[in-house]
Amino acid sequence: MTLLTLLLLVGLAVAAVRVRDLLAATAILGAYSLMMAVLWCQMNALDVAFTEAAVGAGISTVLMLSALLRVGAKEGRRGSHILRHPLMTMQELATTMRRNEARRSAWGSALVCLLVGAALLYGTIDMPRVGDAESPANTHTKVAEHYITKSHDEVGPANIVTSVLGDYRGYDTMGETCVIFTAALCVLLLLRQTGTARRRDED
Amino acid sequence: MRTEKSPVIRYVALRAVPFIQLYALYVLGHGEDGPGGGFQGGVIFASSFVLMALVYGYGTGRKGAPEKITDILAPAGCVLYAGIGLICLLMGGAFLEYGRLAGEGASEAAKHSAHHFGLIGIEAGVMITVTASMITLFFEMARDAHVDHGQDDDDGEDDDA
Amino acid sequence: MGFVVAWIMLAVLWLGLSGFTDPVHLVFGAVSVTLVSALSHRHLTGGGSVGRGMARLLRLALYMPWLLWQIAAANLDVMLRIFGVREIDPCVVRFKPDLESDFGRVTLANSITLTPGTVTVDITDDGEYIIHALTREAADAVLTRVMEAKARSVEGGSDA
Amino acid sequence: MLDVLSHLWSHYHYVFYILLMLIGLYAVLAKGNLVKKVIGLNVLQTAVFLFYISIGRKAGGTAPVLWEGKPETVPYENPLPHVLMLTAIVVGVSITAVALALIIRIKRGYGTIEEGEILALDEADARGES
Amino acid sequence: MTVLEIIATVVIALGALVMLAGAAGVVRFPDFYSRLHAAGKADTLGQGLILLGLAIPIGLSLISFKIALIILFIFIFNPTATHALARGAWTLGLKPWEKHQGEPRTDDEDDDHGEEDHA
Amino acid sequence: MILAFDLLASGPSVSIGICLLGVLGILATRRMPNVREGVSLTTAVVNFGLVLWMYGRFQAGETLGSTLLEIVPGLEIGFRVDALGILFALVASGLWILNTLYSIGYMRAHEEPRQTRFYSCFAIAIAACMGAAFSSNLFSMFAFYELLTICTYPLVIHAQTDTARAGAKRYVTYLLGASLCFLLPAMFLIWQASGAVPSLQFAEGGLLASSTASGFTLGLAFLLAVAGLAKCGVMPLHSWLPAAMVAPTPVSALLHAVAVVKMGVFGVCRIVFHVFGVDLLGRLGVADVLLYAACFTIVVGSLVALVQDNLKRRLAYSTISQLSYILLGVALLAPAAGVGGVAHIGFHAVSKITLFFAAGAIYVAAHKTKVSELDGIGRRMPITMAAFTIGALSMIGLPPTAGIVSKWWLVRGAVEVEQWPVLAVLLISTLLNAGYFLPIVWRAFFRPSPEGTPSGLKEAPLPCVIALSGTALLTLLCFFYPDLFVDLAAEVAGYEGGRP
Amino acid sequence: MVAHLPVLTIMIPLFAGLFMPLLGRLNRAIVWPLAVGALGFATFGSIHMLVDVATTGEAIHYSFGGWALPTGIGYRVDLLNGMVLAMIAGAGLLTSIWMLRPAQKEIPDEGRTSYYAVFLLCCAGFLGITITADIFNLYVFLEIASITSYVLIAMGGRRQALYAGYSYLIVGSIGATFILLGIGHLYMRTGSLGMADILSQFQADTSLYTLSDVRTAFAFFTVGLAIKMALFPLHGWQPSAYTYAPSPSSLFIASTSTKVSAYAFYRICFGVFGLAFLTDGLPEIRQIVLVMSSAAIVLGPLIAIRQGDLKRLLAYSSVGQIGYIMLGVVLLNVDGLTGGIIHFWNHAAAKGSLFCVAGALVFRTGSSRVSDLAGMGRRAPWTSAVLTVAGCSMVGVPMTAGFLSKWYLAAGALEADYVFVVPVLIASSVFTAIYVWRVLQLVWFAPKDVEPAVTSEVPWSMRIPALALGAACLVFGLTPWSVDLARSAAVALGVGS
Amino acid sequence: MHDVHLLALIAVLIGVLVVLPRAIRGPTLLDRILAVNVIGTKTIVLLALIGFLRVEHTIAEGAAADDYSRAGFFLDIALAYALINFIATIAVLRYIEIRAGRAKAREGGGA
Repeated sequence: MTLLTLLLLVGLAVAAVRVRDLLAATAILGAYSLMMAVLWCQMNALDVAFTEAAVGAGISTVLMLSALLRVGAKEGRRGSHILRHPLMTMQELATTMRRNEARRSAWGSALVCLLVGAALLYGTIDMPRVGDAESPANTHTKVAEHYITKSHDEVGPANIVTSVLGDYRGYDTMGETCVIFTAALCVLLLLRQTGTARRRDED
Repeated sequence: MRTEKSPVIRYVALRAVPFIQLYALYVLGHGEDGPGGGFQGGVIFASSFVLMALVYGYGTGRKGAPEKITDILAPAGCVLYAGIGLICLLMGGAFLEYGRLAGEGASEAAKHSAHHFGLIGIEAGVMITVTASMITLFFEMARDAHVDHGQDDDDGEDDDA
Repeated sequence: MGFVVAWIMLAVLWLGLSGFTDPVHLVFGAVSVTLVSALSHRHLTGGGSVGRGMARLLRLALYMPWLLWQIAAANLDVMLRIFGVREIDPCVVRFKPDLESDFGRVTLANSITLTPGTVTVDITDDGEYIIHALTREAADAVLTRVMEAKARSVEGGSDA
Repeated sequence: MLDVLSHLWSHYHYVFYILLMLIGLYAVLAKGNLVKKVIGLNVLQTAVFLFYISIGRKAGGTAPVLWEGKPETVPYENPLPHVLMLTAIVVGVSITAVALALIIRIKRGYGTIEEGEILALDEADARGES
Repeated sequence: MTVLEIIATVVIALGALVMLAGAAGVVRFPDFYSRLHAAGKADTLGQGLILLGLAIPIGLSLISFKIALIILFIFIFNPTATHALARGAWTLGLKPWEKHQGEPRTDDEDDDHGEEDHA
Repeated sequence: MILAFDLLASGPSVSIGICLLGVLGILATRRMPNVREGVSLTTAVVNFGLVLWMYGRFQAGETLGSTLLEIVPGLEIGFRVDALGILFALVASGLWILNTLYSIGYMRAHEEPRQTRFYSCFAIAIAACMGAAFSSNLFSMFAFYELLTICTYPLVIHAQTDTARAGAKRYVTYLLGASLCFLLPAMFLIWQASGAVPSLQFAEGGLLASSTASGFTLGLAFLLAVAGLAKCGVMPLHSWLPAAMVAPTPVSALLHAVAVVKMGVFGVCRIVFHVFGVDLLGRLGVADVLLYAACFTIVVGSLVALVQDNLKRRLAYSTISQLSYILLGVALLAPAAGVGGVAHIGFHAVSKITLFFAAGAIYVAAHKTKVSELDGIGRRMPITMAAFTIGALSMIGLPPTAGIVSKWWLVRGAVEVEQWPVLAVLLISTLLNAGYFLPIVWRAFFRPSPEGTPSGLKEAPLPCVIALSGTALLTLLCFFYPDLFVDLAAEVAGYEGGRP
Repeated sequence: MVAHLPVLTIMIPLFAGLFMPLLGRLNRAIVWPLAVGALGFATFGSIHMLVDVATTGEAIHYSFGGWALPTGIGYRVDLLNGMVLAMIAGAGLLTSIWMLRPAQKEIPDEGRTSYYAVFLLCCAGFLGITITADIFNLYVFLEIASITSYVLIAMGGRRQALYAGYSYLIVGSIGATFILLGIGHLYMRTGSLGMADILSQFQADTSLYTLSDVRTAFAFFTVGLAIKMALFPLHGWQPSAYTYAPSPSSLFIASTSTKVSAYAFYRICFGVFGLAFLTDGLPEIRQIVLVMSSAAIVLGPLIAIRQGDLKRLLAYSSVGQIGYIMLGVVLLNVDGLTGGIIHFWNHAAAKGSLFCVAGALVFRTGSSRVSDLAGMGRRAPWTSAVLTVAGCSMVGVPMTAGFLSKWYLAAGALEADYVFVVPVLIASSVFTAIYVWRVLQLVWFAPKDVEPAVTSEVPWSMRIPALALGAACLVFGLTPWSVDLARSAAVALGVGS
Repeated sequence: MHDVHLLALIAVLIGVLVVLPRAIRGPTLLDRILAVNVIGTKTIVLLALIGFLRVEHTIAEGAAADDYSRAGFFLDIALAYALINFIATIAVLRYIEIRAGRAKAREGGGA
């Protein structure tokens, strides 16, 4: 069951990445988020599912759509240039590499991805199985165990996630709130402008 | 953005808005008993305004959540959160030590309810910030997108065909 | 008045959702319901008279079983077509129902959409319905205006 | 070989998170469209969420909401990864929002959101200045 | 199994069947509008049935109230969404396929031009 | 930060302080040229007086010096007065007076721009010299050595023409590059090799005398250090010197006679005597490399000088070759040769400054820069050319001038250690020196002036003349009373034998 | 209240950042004093804590909500991060003073309040990264700092700034995701997020070091942080970001941001994985970082030589400078670490002053072309003097701060038998000397006929911070206390001498 | 009931799987959005089913057989999905409409 969901997720992820119409890609990304949330539910991570649904499928999609309206929704066929950066010092190289850039960036990225994937796969060798209740993460007496056994007496709420979120790790949550406020502030700074700033942009 | 023409969508969306808002508050209020909390509630609450803007146009949507108010509320939520932390600190405890809200040397039960109120307070803070921020994010993103059909503005989709 | 009605409706909804009856939750619920009612009771009642709204809901409840039956029956038809037992022959028809309120229009449009075989594609500014039907029969069924009549009865008069 | 396969099978959550992560990473690195990169970034981040949630799994567990009358054999899931991922999701949406705002400005400034074209314009600028 | 559970089983099975049929329709039908038929309502009905099937054995409780609420929402939102989709297609100028017009549009891979054709 | 205010202990710091005060004074009075130059001159005189006073105390056997500030343990700015230091300080501060005097005349005559910058950099340069001279450890010396490079750069680039910029570029590239690439790592190696508690303190008999580091490391350190001291102009790191000839003549004098190149050879002496120690170098055998380089430089430098037509360039190559006498003396590792080498610091300074003053005076008065244009000039500028002749004789090593004294000590040293090839080199170079100096004198005095020489041509401005006669006089005096330098040099080189 | 200094030091700038949009709405004039005041307090707080730690010799601990550490989140101030805190807060304070005028010029009016707020949040983020004792909290503050940095950079007037900010965002997010992965792997293995707790688990059982997930965790931390700190092959985002950012942003970000990430790497190495991981657990990682940092040290300044834009030149030089800091970790002995640690301060002071000068150039001419520096010495002697001192410090001229770091690094390198590092350091000094000299020559010895583009000295509000930073270059180079602090910090990290 | 719910869940998942190619291949934008919408609505049911399955699992482990309250958590989420999915669909379509309107306007202006 979980496996089926995971397969679906991979399918949707591929779709979101491959589809050239960005509007559709965004919509698919929304579906991907929903499916992800289903997976969270399967894994009993209710709060995460809730958030993922509200954010991934809701706000994130709407924001992306709004942005798409302003930037156009077609993806070009040219490649990326992120991987060019180590050589960016040599302008000449850059110009020669302009040819076949899509294919080159595809191969380069694939290589990087393979490297990262290999590293991560290597990392799984000694990992505890998924669902192992005896894994270190699940048995740490001062962390996971503490939250489960003591949160009711120490904090109160039935939802342990809320206790941890709001109290044990309340400071993280404050940081998180600041992050979202920061994002709003940053977007304000970037987008709420009068004519002068806009004209400067268009020069 | 001009108003949606189809009465079906208009009608349904309009009736849905209060339900969404109430649901958001429900999510906030029951974050302690089940999934949910300030963040989820905030996002859902904000999405009701998004829906309004989508269906009734940018201006109408913004009227429901005016710039002035969201601009103030967004930091206010954070300030509420951090303020609770500071109050704990001023009461002699550590930052965010809700138990101290009951005062020094309070009984266990009092501390317990202090924790409870602390949690509600910060969840409310989170919700306020998230709602206001999400509304801000959406309306700022959508600002120029919502011009009338007829107008061919420069921000639009370029000749990418 | 609208505020009170909205408040009551939302309060019922809240109690149904929440299920907690301890003071903290109730107080929070009251606050929430009040807040939402204050913010958007107009959305809920649409500015119309409260009494008619109630009546409409009641009539809608009566209308539902019929609609459900329609849906079930027509679904079978579409399923058969999906699996290729029967042919499909899509077409577009237009008609202009004689409805006075948005409520009625919405009821009709959604009913049409829910009934398999037909989808309300558009409602033009002057109230003309454009309907896409999967089969000629379905289109004809819409054009017989049985549903329109039902919708009108649910509507029970204009908004104004 | 069999070892490897059985290992992969027993850790298939992890295999899938790696797969998703690579899809996202590939999109970020290889796609020239700025919005597509953001989409890739989202996929990348959710893949990491999957990893975290998998860490906290307990076979046959139940959601970490306290439950009176819970049978002894049903453990609560580890709540900590959930908490962490809530934070990470928020961070993710914030980054998405800022990225989109930047893209909107870039489009306004350059008239395009394709990386190749932007760089070409930059280079033209640089030539014009020198 | 109690009687209620048997009824529930039947209802859920029906719902699942309807949903599967709807999914098949989305794949099999030749054009957007007809797919909309399959998706829009087979799904609505199927979902309604499955949810109903879930609620039946429980009887009246908060859970079934929530299920009812969800069903209600589905029955309001789904047709509206379907209508919105249809309307979107109509506004874009997507022409419905008609039986006598000839072959349905082929699923051409090159979707870059897909949309301009309708615009 | 430890600041010692005991005047006795902090004599060297005060000396530097005076120079820096002078800089401030010069900057403050930049709108009043006369006052500014007065300040400049006063500073020079006061500073020289202080150095003399310190010399007196030193001779009386007192130890002067202090640690000015300790950056980290082992790296400190500290001073101490010793024989080598006081010798260099005497040369530098003494000649600075004359050089300042000369500059006043020269700069005024030329109506040069940016004179304030000129004088302040001049003063900083001398402060750097003082600092380096009295440094009690390698780090301080290095610091002041760098400071000197940096503050003379504005002097070299003074004209800010393209040639000046190119010359200055070469100047700074060579000096800064060499010290960064070689001296700094050398210093670092020395620090590491100096023992369990790393130190850079100079010591009689050598800081590294008891080092346990490997021979390779020490040898490498020595070679790097010598290469790093590119100011000493040994080939192949010499080409900055002719390039820096674009500077105004007082600067050239400063570079060649007083400060810069002397700082280089002074550094080599420090390295040889007080860092490595003669014994250790003898064991290592790396000094031979320096010896050969010096021999090579002496001969080749002279040969190149022979074909130069530009007077200042000819003098520059002469400097290159003459400096190598000093290195030669040091590298022979024989006490007597060491005396010759170290004493030559002083003797060469007075002689070479005379020559430069003369060249500058000719330029000021006659606007002539080429050797071939000097026909008959001796008759018009007799004092200048007389001084020039004295300087030239000293360079060649003929009595009654200073040059012969040091050369004599060198020869003695070479004989002592039986380095016959060195003797040959000395002989050849003497001949070559004669070959490129005497024709100038001959031209000046015994060839008729070319047609069309302006009849008004006479001596340079008075300050110039005073300065150059002063230095010429000093050159002569040093022949008759060489003890001042020779005694100090003997103390440095550890020479205990009798006098010639 | 002193007991609460750790949290107040972070919270006051954060609070100021939160309040600023509210107060700025009432009165725009209050914005600047508020920023200066908040950062002044942070500076005071961090220095107070540093002095405290240095005199008592014990780290300050603070736990939030009164929860013991692995259960809750905590702060920890020791010598090393006390130094970094003081550096960030000090740089923030000076930047906030400095930016009064440039912000008026470069940031559009209606966005300025928000700009200040974002700036303060960025400071708070950096401070939070540095002080925290919880790895996930580190991530959260890293993101606050990153998001704000992206925008601070993108606020540059030219469109290139937007793209630079965007590239940084993408690359930085990948880096942050990698860090998150690293945290996840660690959490999986140890079940804890408290740094001290994880460290004690590793110390209790060093066989953990051989596990593949622990190694992967370290690898991802390394790559993620290397991206954030722009270590050599991963520095691609940096030059454009520094070049096109508005001057106040580039001043602050250049003097702190990469170093905060470098500090995070120190903390991960010594405070989370433990020293033994580097010496015994996975010694190969040292080789890799050694190669990366050596390459950075040589290539950064080498590339900088060719740049025609002052800010870009400085950016490439930063690439090299971060290599010095990372070298300290590689060498793993007291001398090397001392060199690395004092370089946090030294580089902040030198790069800060240089960016002050670049900012002054932009302030006066509107662009940052190196050629516009010609003749600045005559018209703006103070600024030029700062440039000279800071340039010398970059080169490593004795008596300036830069010299000491190099000296100790070289000593450490010899001690660790990485002899080739010494020529690497020398080569880098030479390359640095070349570009610094090129700049200085233009400033002081421009050809006569060049009319200086910088017509006059900058206002005092810009001059004082620049002079303070320039003076810091000298003070750090002349006084032993910064080295003493760094050495104590290095010893406290537990490396053998 | 557990098996019935599980089978239903698998059926719904297969339904999603069947629709997936539409999302990937289109051919038109609207087809994709349709597919996405279908997936979204199916998710609601999926969630409800998962909730019930979870509860039934704990019942099998010995929990009280009538304690379905924990399914309510899942239903809460499902309800949120219903709302969010609706908003998202409306949003997509509104934007398509705006885009089409712009394209039309441009054509009109251009011609």
